[in-house]
Amino acid sequence: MQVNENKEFQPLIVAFCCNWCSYAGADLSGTNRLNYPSNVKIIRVPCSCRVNPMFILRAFQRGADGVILCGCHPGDCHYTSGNYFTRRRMTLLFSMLDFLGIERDRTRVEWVSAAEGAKFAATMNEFTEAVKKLGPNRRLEDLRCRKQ
Amino acid sequence: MNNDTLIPYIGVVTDIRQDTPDVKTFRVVSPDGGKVFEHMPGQCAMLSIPGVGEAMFSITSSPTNKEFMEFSIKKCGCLTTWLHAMDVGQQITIRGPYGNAFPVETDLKGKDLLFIAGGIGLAPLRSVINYVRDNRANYGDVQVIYGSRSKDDLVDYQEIIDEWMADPNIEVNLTIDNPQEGWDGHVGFVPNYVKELNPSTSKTVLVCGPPIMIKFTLAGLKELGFTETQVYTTMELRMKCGVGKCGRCNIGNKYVCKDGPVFRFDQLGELPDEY
Amino acid sequence: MLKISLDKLDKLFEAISASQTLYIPVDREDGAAEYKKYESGMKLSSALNTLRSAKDFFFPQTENLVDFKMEGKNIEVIDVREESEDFVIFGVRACDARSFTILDKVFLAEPVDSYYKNRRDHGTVVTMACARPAETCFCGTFGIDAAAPEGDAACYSDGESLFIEAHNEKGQKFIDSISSLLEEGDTAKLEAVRAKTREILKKLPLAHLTTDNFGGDKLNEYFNSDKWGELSESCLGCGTCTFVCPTCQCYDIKDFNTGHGIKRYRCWDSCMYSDFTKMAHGNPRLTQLERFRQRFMHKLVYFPANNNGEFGCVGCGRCLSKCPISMNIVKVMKALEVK
Amino acid sequence: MQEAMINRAKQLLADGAVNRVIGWKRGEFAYDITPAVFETAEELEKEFVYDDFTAANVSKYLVKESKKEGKILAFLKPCDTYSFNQLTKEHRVVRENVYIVGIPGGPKLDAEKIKAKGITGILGVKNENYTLKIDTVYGEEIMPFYEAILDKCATCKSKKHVVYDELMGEEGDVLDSNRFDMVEKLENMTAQERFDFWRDQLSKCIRCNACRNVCPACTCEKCVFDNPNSGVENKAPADSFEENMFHIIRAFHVAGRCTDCGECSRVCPQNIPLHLLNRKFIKDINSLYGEYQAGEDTTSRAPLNDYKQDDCEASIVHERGVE
Repeated sequence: MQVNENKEFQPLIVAFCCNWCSYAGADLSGTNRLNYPSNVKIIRVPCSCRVNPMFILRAFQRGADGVILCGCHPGDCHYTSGNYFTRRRMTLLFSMLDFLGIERDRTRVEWVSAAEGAKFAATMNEFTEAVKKLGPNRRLEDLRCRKQ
Repeated sequence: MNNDTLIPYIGVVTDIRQDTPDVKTFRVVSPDGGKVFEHMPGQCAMLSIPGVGEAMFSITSSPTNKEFMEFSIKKCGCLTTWLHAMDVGQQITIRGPYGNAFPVETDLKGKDLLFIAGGIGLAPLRSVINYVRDNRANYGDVQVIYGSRSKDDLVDYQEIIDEWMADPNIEVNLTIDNPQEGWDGHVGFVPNYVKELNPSTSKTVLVCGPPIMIKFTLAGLKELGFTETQVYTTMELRMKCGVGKCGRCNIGNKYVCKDGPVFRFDQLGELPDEY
Repeated sequence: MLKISLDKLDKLFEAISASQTLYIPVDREDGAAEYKKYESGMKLSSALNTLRSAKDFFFPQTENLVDFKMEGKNIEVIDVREESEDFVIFGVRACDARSFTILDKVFLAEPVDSYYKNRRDHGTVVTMACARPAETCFCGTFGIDAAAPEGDAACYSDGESLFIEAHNEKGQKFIDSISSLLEEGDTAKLEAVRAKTREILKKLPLAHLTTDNFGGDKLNEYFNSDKWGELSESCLGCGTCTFVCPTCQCYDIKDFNTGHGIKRYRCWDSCMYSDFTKMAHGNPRLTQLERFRQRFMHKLVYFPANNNGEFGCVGCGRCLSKCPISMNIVKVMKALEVK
Repeated sequence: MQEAMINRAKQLLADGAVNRVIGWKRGEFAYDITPAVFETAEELEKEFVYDDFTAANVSKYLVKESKKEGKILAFLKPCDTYSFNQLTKEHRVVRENVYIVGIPGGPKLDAEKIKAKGITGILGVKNENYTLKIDTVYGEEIMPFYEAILDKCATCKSKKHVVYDELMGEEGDVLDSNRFDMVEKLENMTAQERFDFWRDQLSKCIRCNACRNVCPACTCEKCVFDNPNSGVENKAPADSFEENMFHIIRAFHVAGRCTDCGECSRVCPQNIPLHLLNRKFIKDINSLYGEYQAGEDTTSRAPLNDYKQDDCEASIVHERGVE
């Protein structure tokens, strides 16, 4: 995202949402007319466990300023245990990104059920605000992909 | 700065012909009309869709065709699948011409010619055959032996029927691997058909096709009394630059893109068996 | 010969870098040397050779060849080439200097590679004679005299002063640009230093390695040698030897989709990689044996066959010290020679 | 030791217990040792070597070798046995086809460390009571043995062989190592400092793939980075992102499977401390999910193939450490 002199920096957020809970949660927040920032781009995945660490990195490469991964609450996974694996995987990945000096607040995992439309909207608002404070992603950006 | 061969030209696809279930022939012209560049029969060009891939293809149209170039391309990998899916009017990038050519103006001049092709192997030879037809006075007898898996897999079948077979100055022999309804021509593999036809050993042979066909055809020709110096073929290996610099298409010290793709069999014999 | 006192080297570097970009080898924290753009205060490394070769200046690991903009069915080709700035590479060793001659034979042959030529035209190579060759050095095998390097201009040190001499017009122009710092000097001591270096070169463990048994006419002799299996057995198929080699020039062309256009890159490639010759319908070099053989046959047989007997190796010794499993051209030469 | 190993290998060859031996072969110089397979007693006599420079981990070669006909004798150092065990666990080697002789390990020497001292023209290296006497073209040089050992040996985790058919020499113990010190040091830096540190290191990468190809845990038939259709193939590293990407994914893919053999850092031509990335994962796994040593056994579940219902949440990363 570019910083425009007149406009406040608007971060681009990529949200990976699991099909069964979080995506439905996002839907619910929509039908309930709850506001969340328009710069959150949702990518629907069959299960949070589908998200390969590479997806997270690619999102940053292609211009994301923050990446959030939403899945069913632990214990509620449609495939029984997918989100447990996600949790370990993402904990390690985020820790590694932090180790490499990439701001840790650009990444997050949040459990949002199909009934938590309000939580979805609140999470997105809060996360967007947090990323906005950090400014544009510079440490894990691919300069070639920056929009001219 | 001067033009660099690695910077391609734009070509526009003006016609797409479905030749066989997996071969299409693409007609390419420059955006301003006319050919993108001149070539000699047997030379190749690098075609690319940026972001998809770039690969070497032999130019199937004859240099005597002054309006356009044609490429017969078999669906095989990533790029060719993309090319097969595109529509007329699509622009592609093109650079070349690359490689040597069949020696149509030197060694082949005045000779009796025998073309042997299998499947998509007709692509590079079609350029020579049409070149020879357009300069018919310069060559002796011309015979074409072409075979494919089935009638439907014969590339440029319509042109063969309408033009080549109608041309009294050349002899065309077609064959398919297995009997098929609606086919009353010869059935059998190309190498065997060549032996059956027993062509005169005075002819110079240009052969192209799958490696296994080339191998058996060459053996058959030797049985008939042909020598390796009489037989030409054209090769293909992975290429990136097209000008002998990127270093991958070599057989021994010869680069297929620059020193080839046309080789005479006695020249190939001196090179290591790594193709 | 013109000279400058060694303690005035920084003045010399300041003077050069005032008019054009200067690159000198400097020591890194881990003890290795690498070329860096000169900035005030940098010290010239005394290391024998830089970890990466100097070929990067003319043939960088990755370079943007051309850009494309795709719109509907249309493609726009954008030429991204820019005239290179003038630059000087200082302190190139004799082996690396010779490698440029070898790269020239590839890239300046028709059709000329304009990317390479552009940088070659604008770069001045100032070499530095070696005083302390290492055990891995075998430049002598390829007729290179480490005490008298090639290049546009050459430098020699006698321990007190740095002597500079031009080898061609470009070198002369370089010396003219710094002539105010130079003075005429007596080379008697320098000759003694050189003679000593040559003595050491003769004593190096690889001094007796010769190319007598190699060359363009040896194709059939070596191609089917039964040694290749044994030699390539431990090869990891990585590209370390290729990438530290000053003469390896194979490249790949890769497209990158930026989301708003396509950038086409040229990047170093290695014949040791499994996908080097892979095509949609097969691969002529299926196992590591063939890939390994290709690299060494190219340097010892194919290259001389195409270039009047010049070998594709300069004996810099980088592959000897960098190969993860210590398999290298010297071992290959020695193994093949044994009849 | 070398003599005893050659004799034992000859014996096993003669008995027909094995038909090949994998070990190390003498080089041109004191230090350039190549892993090699020997088939006859004569070859062993002539070229087999085991000394201070035989650091290469030969276990990865066994992926291929163990699938060939007959049994192969492998001399494995303690760290190599962990790699071998991990490969067995992942069904990458045929255990029955390998006869393992456990041999004492390092510390092994790093020729680069000797050269970094400015010592050049090395003709021979002798270890006399932990002082290296280095014979060079320029005369004899001396340096302490421990200043020239490989980084991976300086932080050795274990002298114990976790798998073997027979053992030569004494069995060692798992060590109380200081291997996480550097990781901890980095963790205690600020994010900016860490970023600068890694940018400095990773920007040296020349994408030679040596770290990947030498790694005993990297045994995929086709690597995602070699697959042009994967969308992440980055042979032309034109942007710093691609360096980060390659190294994060490389380390992540071996997370929970990396035995910390240290080969990646040993072979890196640019001396990038790649093992620190692997160790960061190991350290995190140990502290978050309980102590785990990959390769210690062949039955336990790998941490990333396992979970507990009460595992910590990913937010733990945000709650701890230095910003």
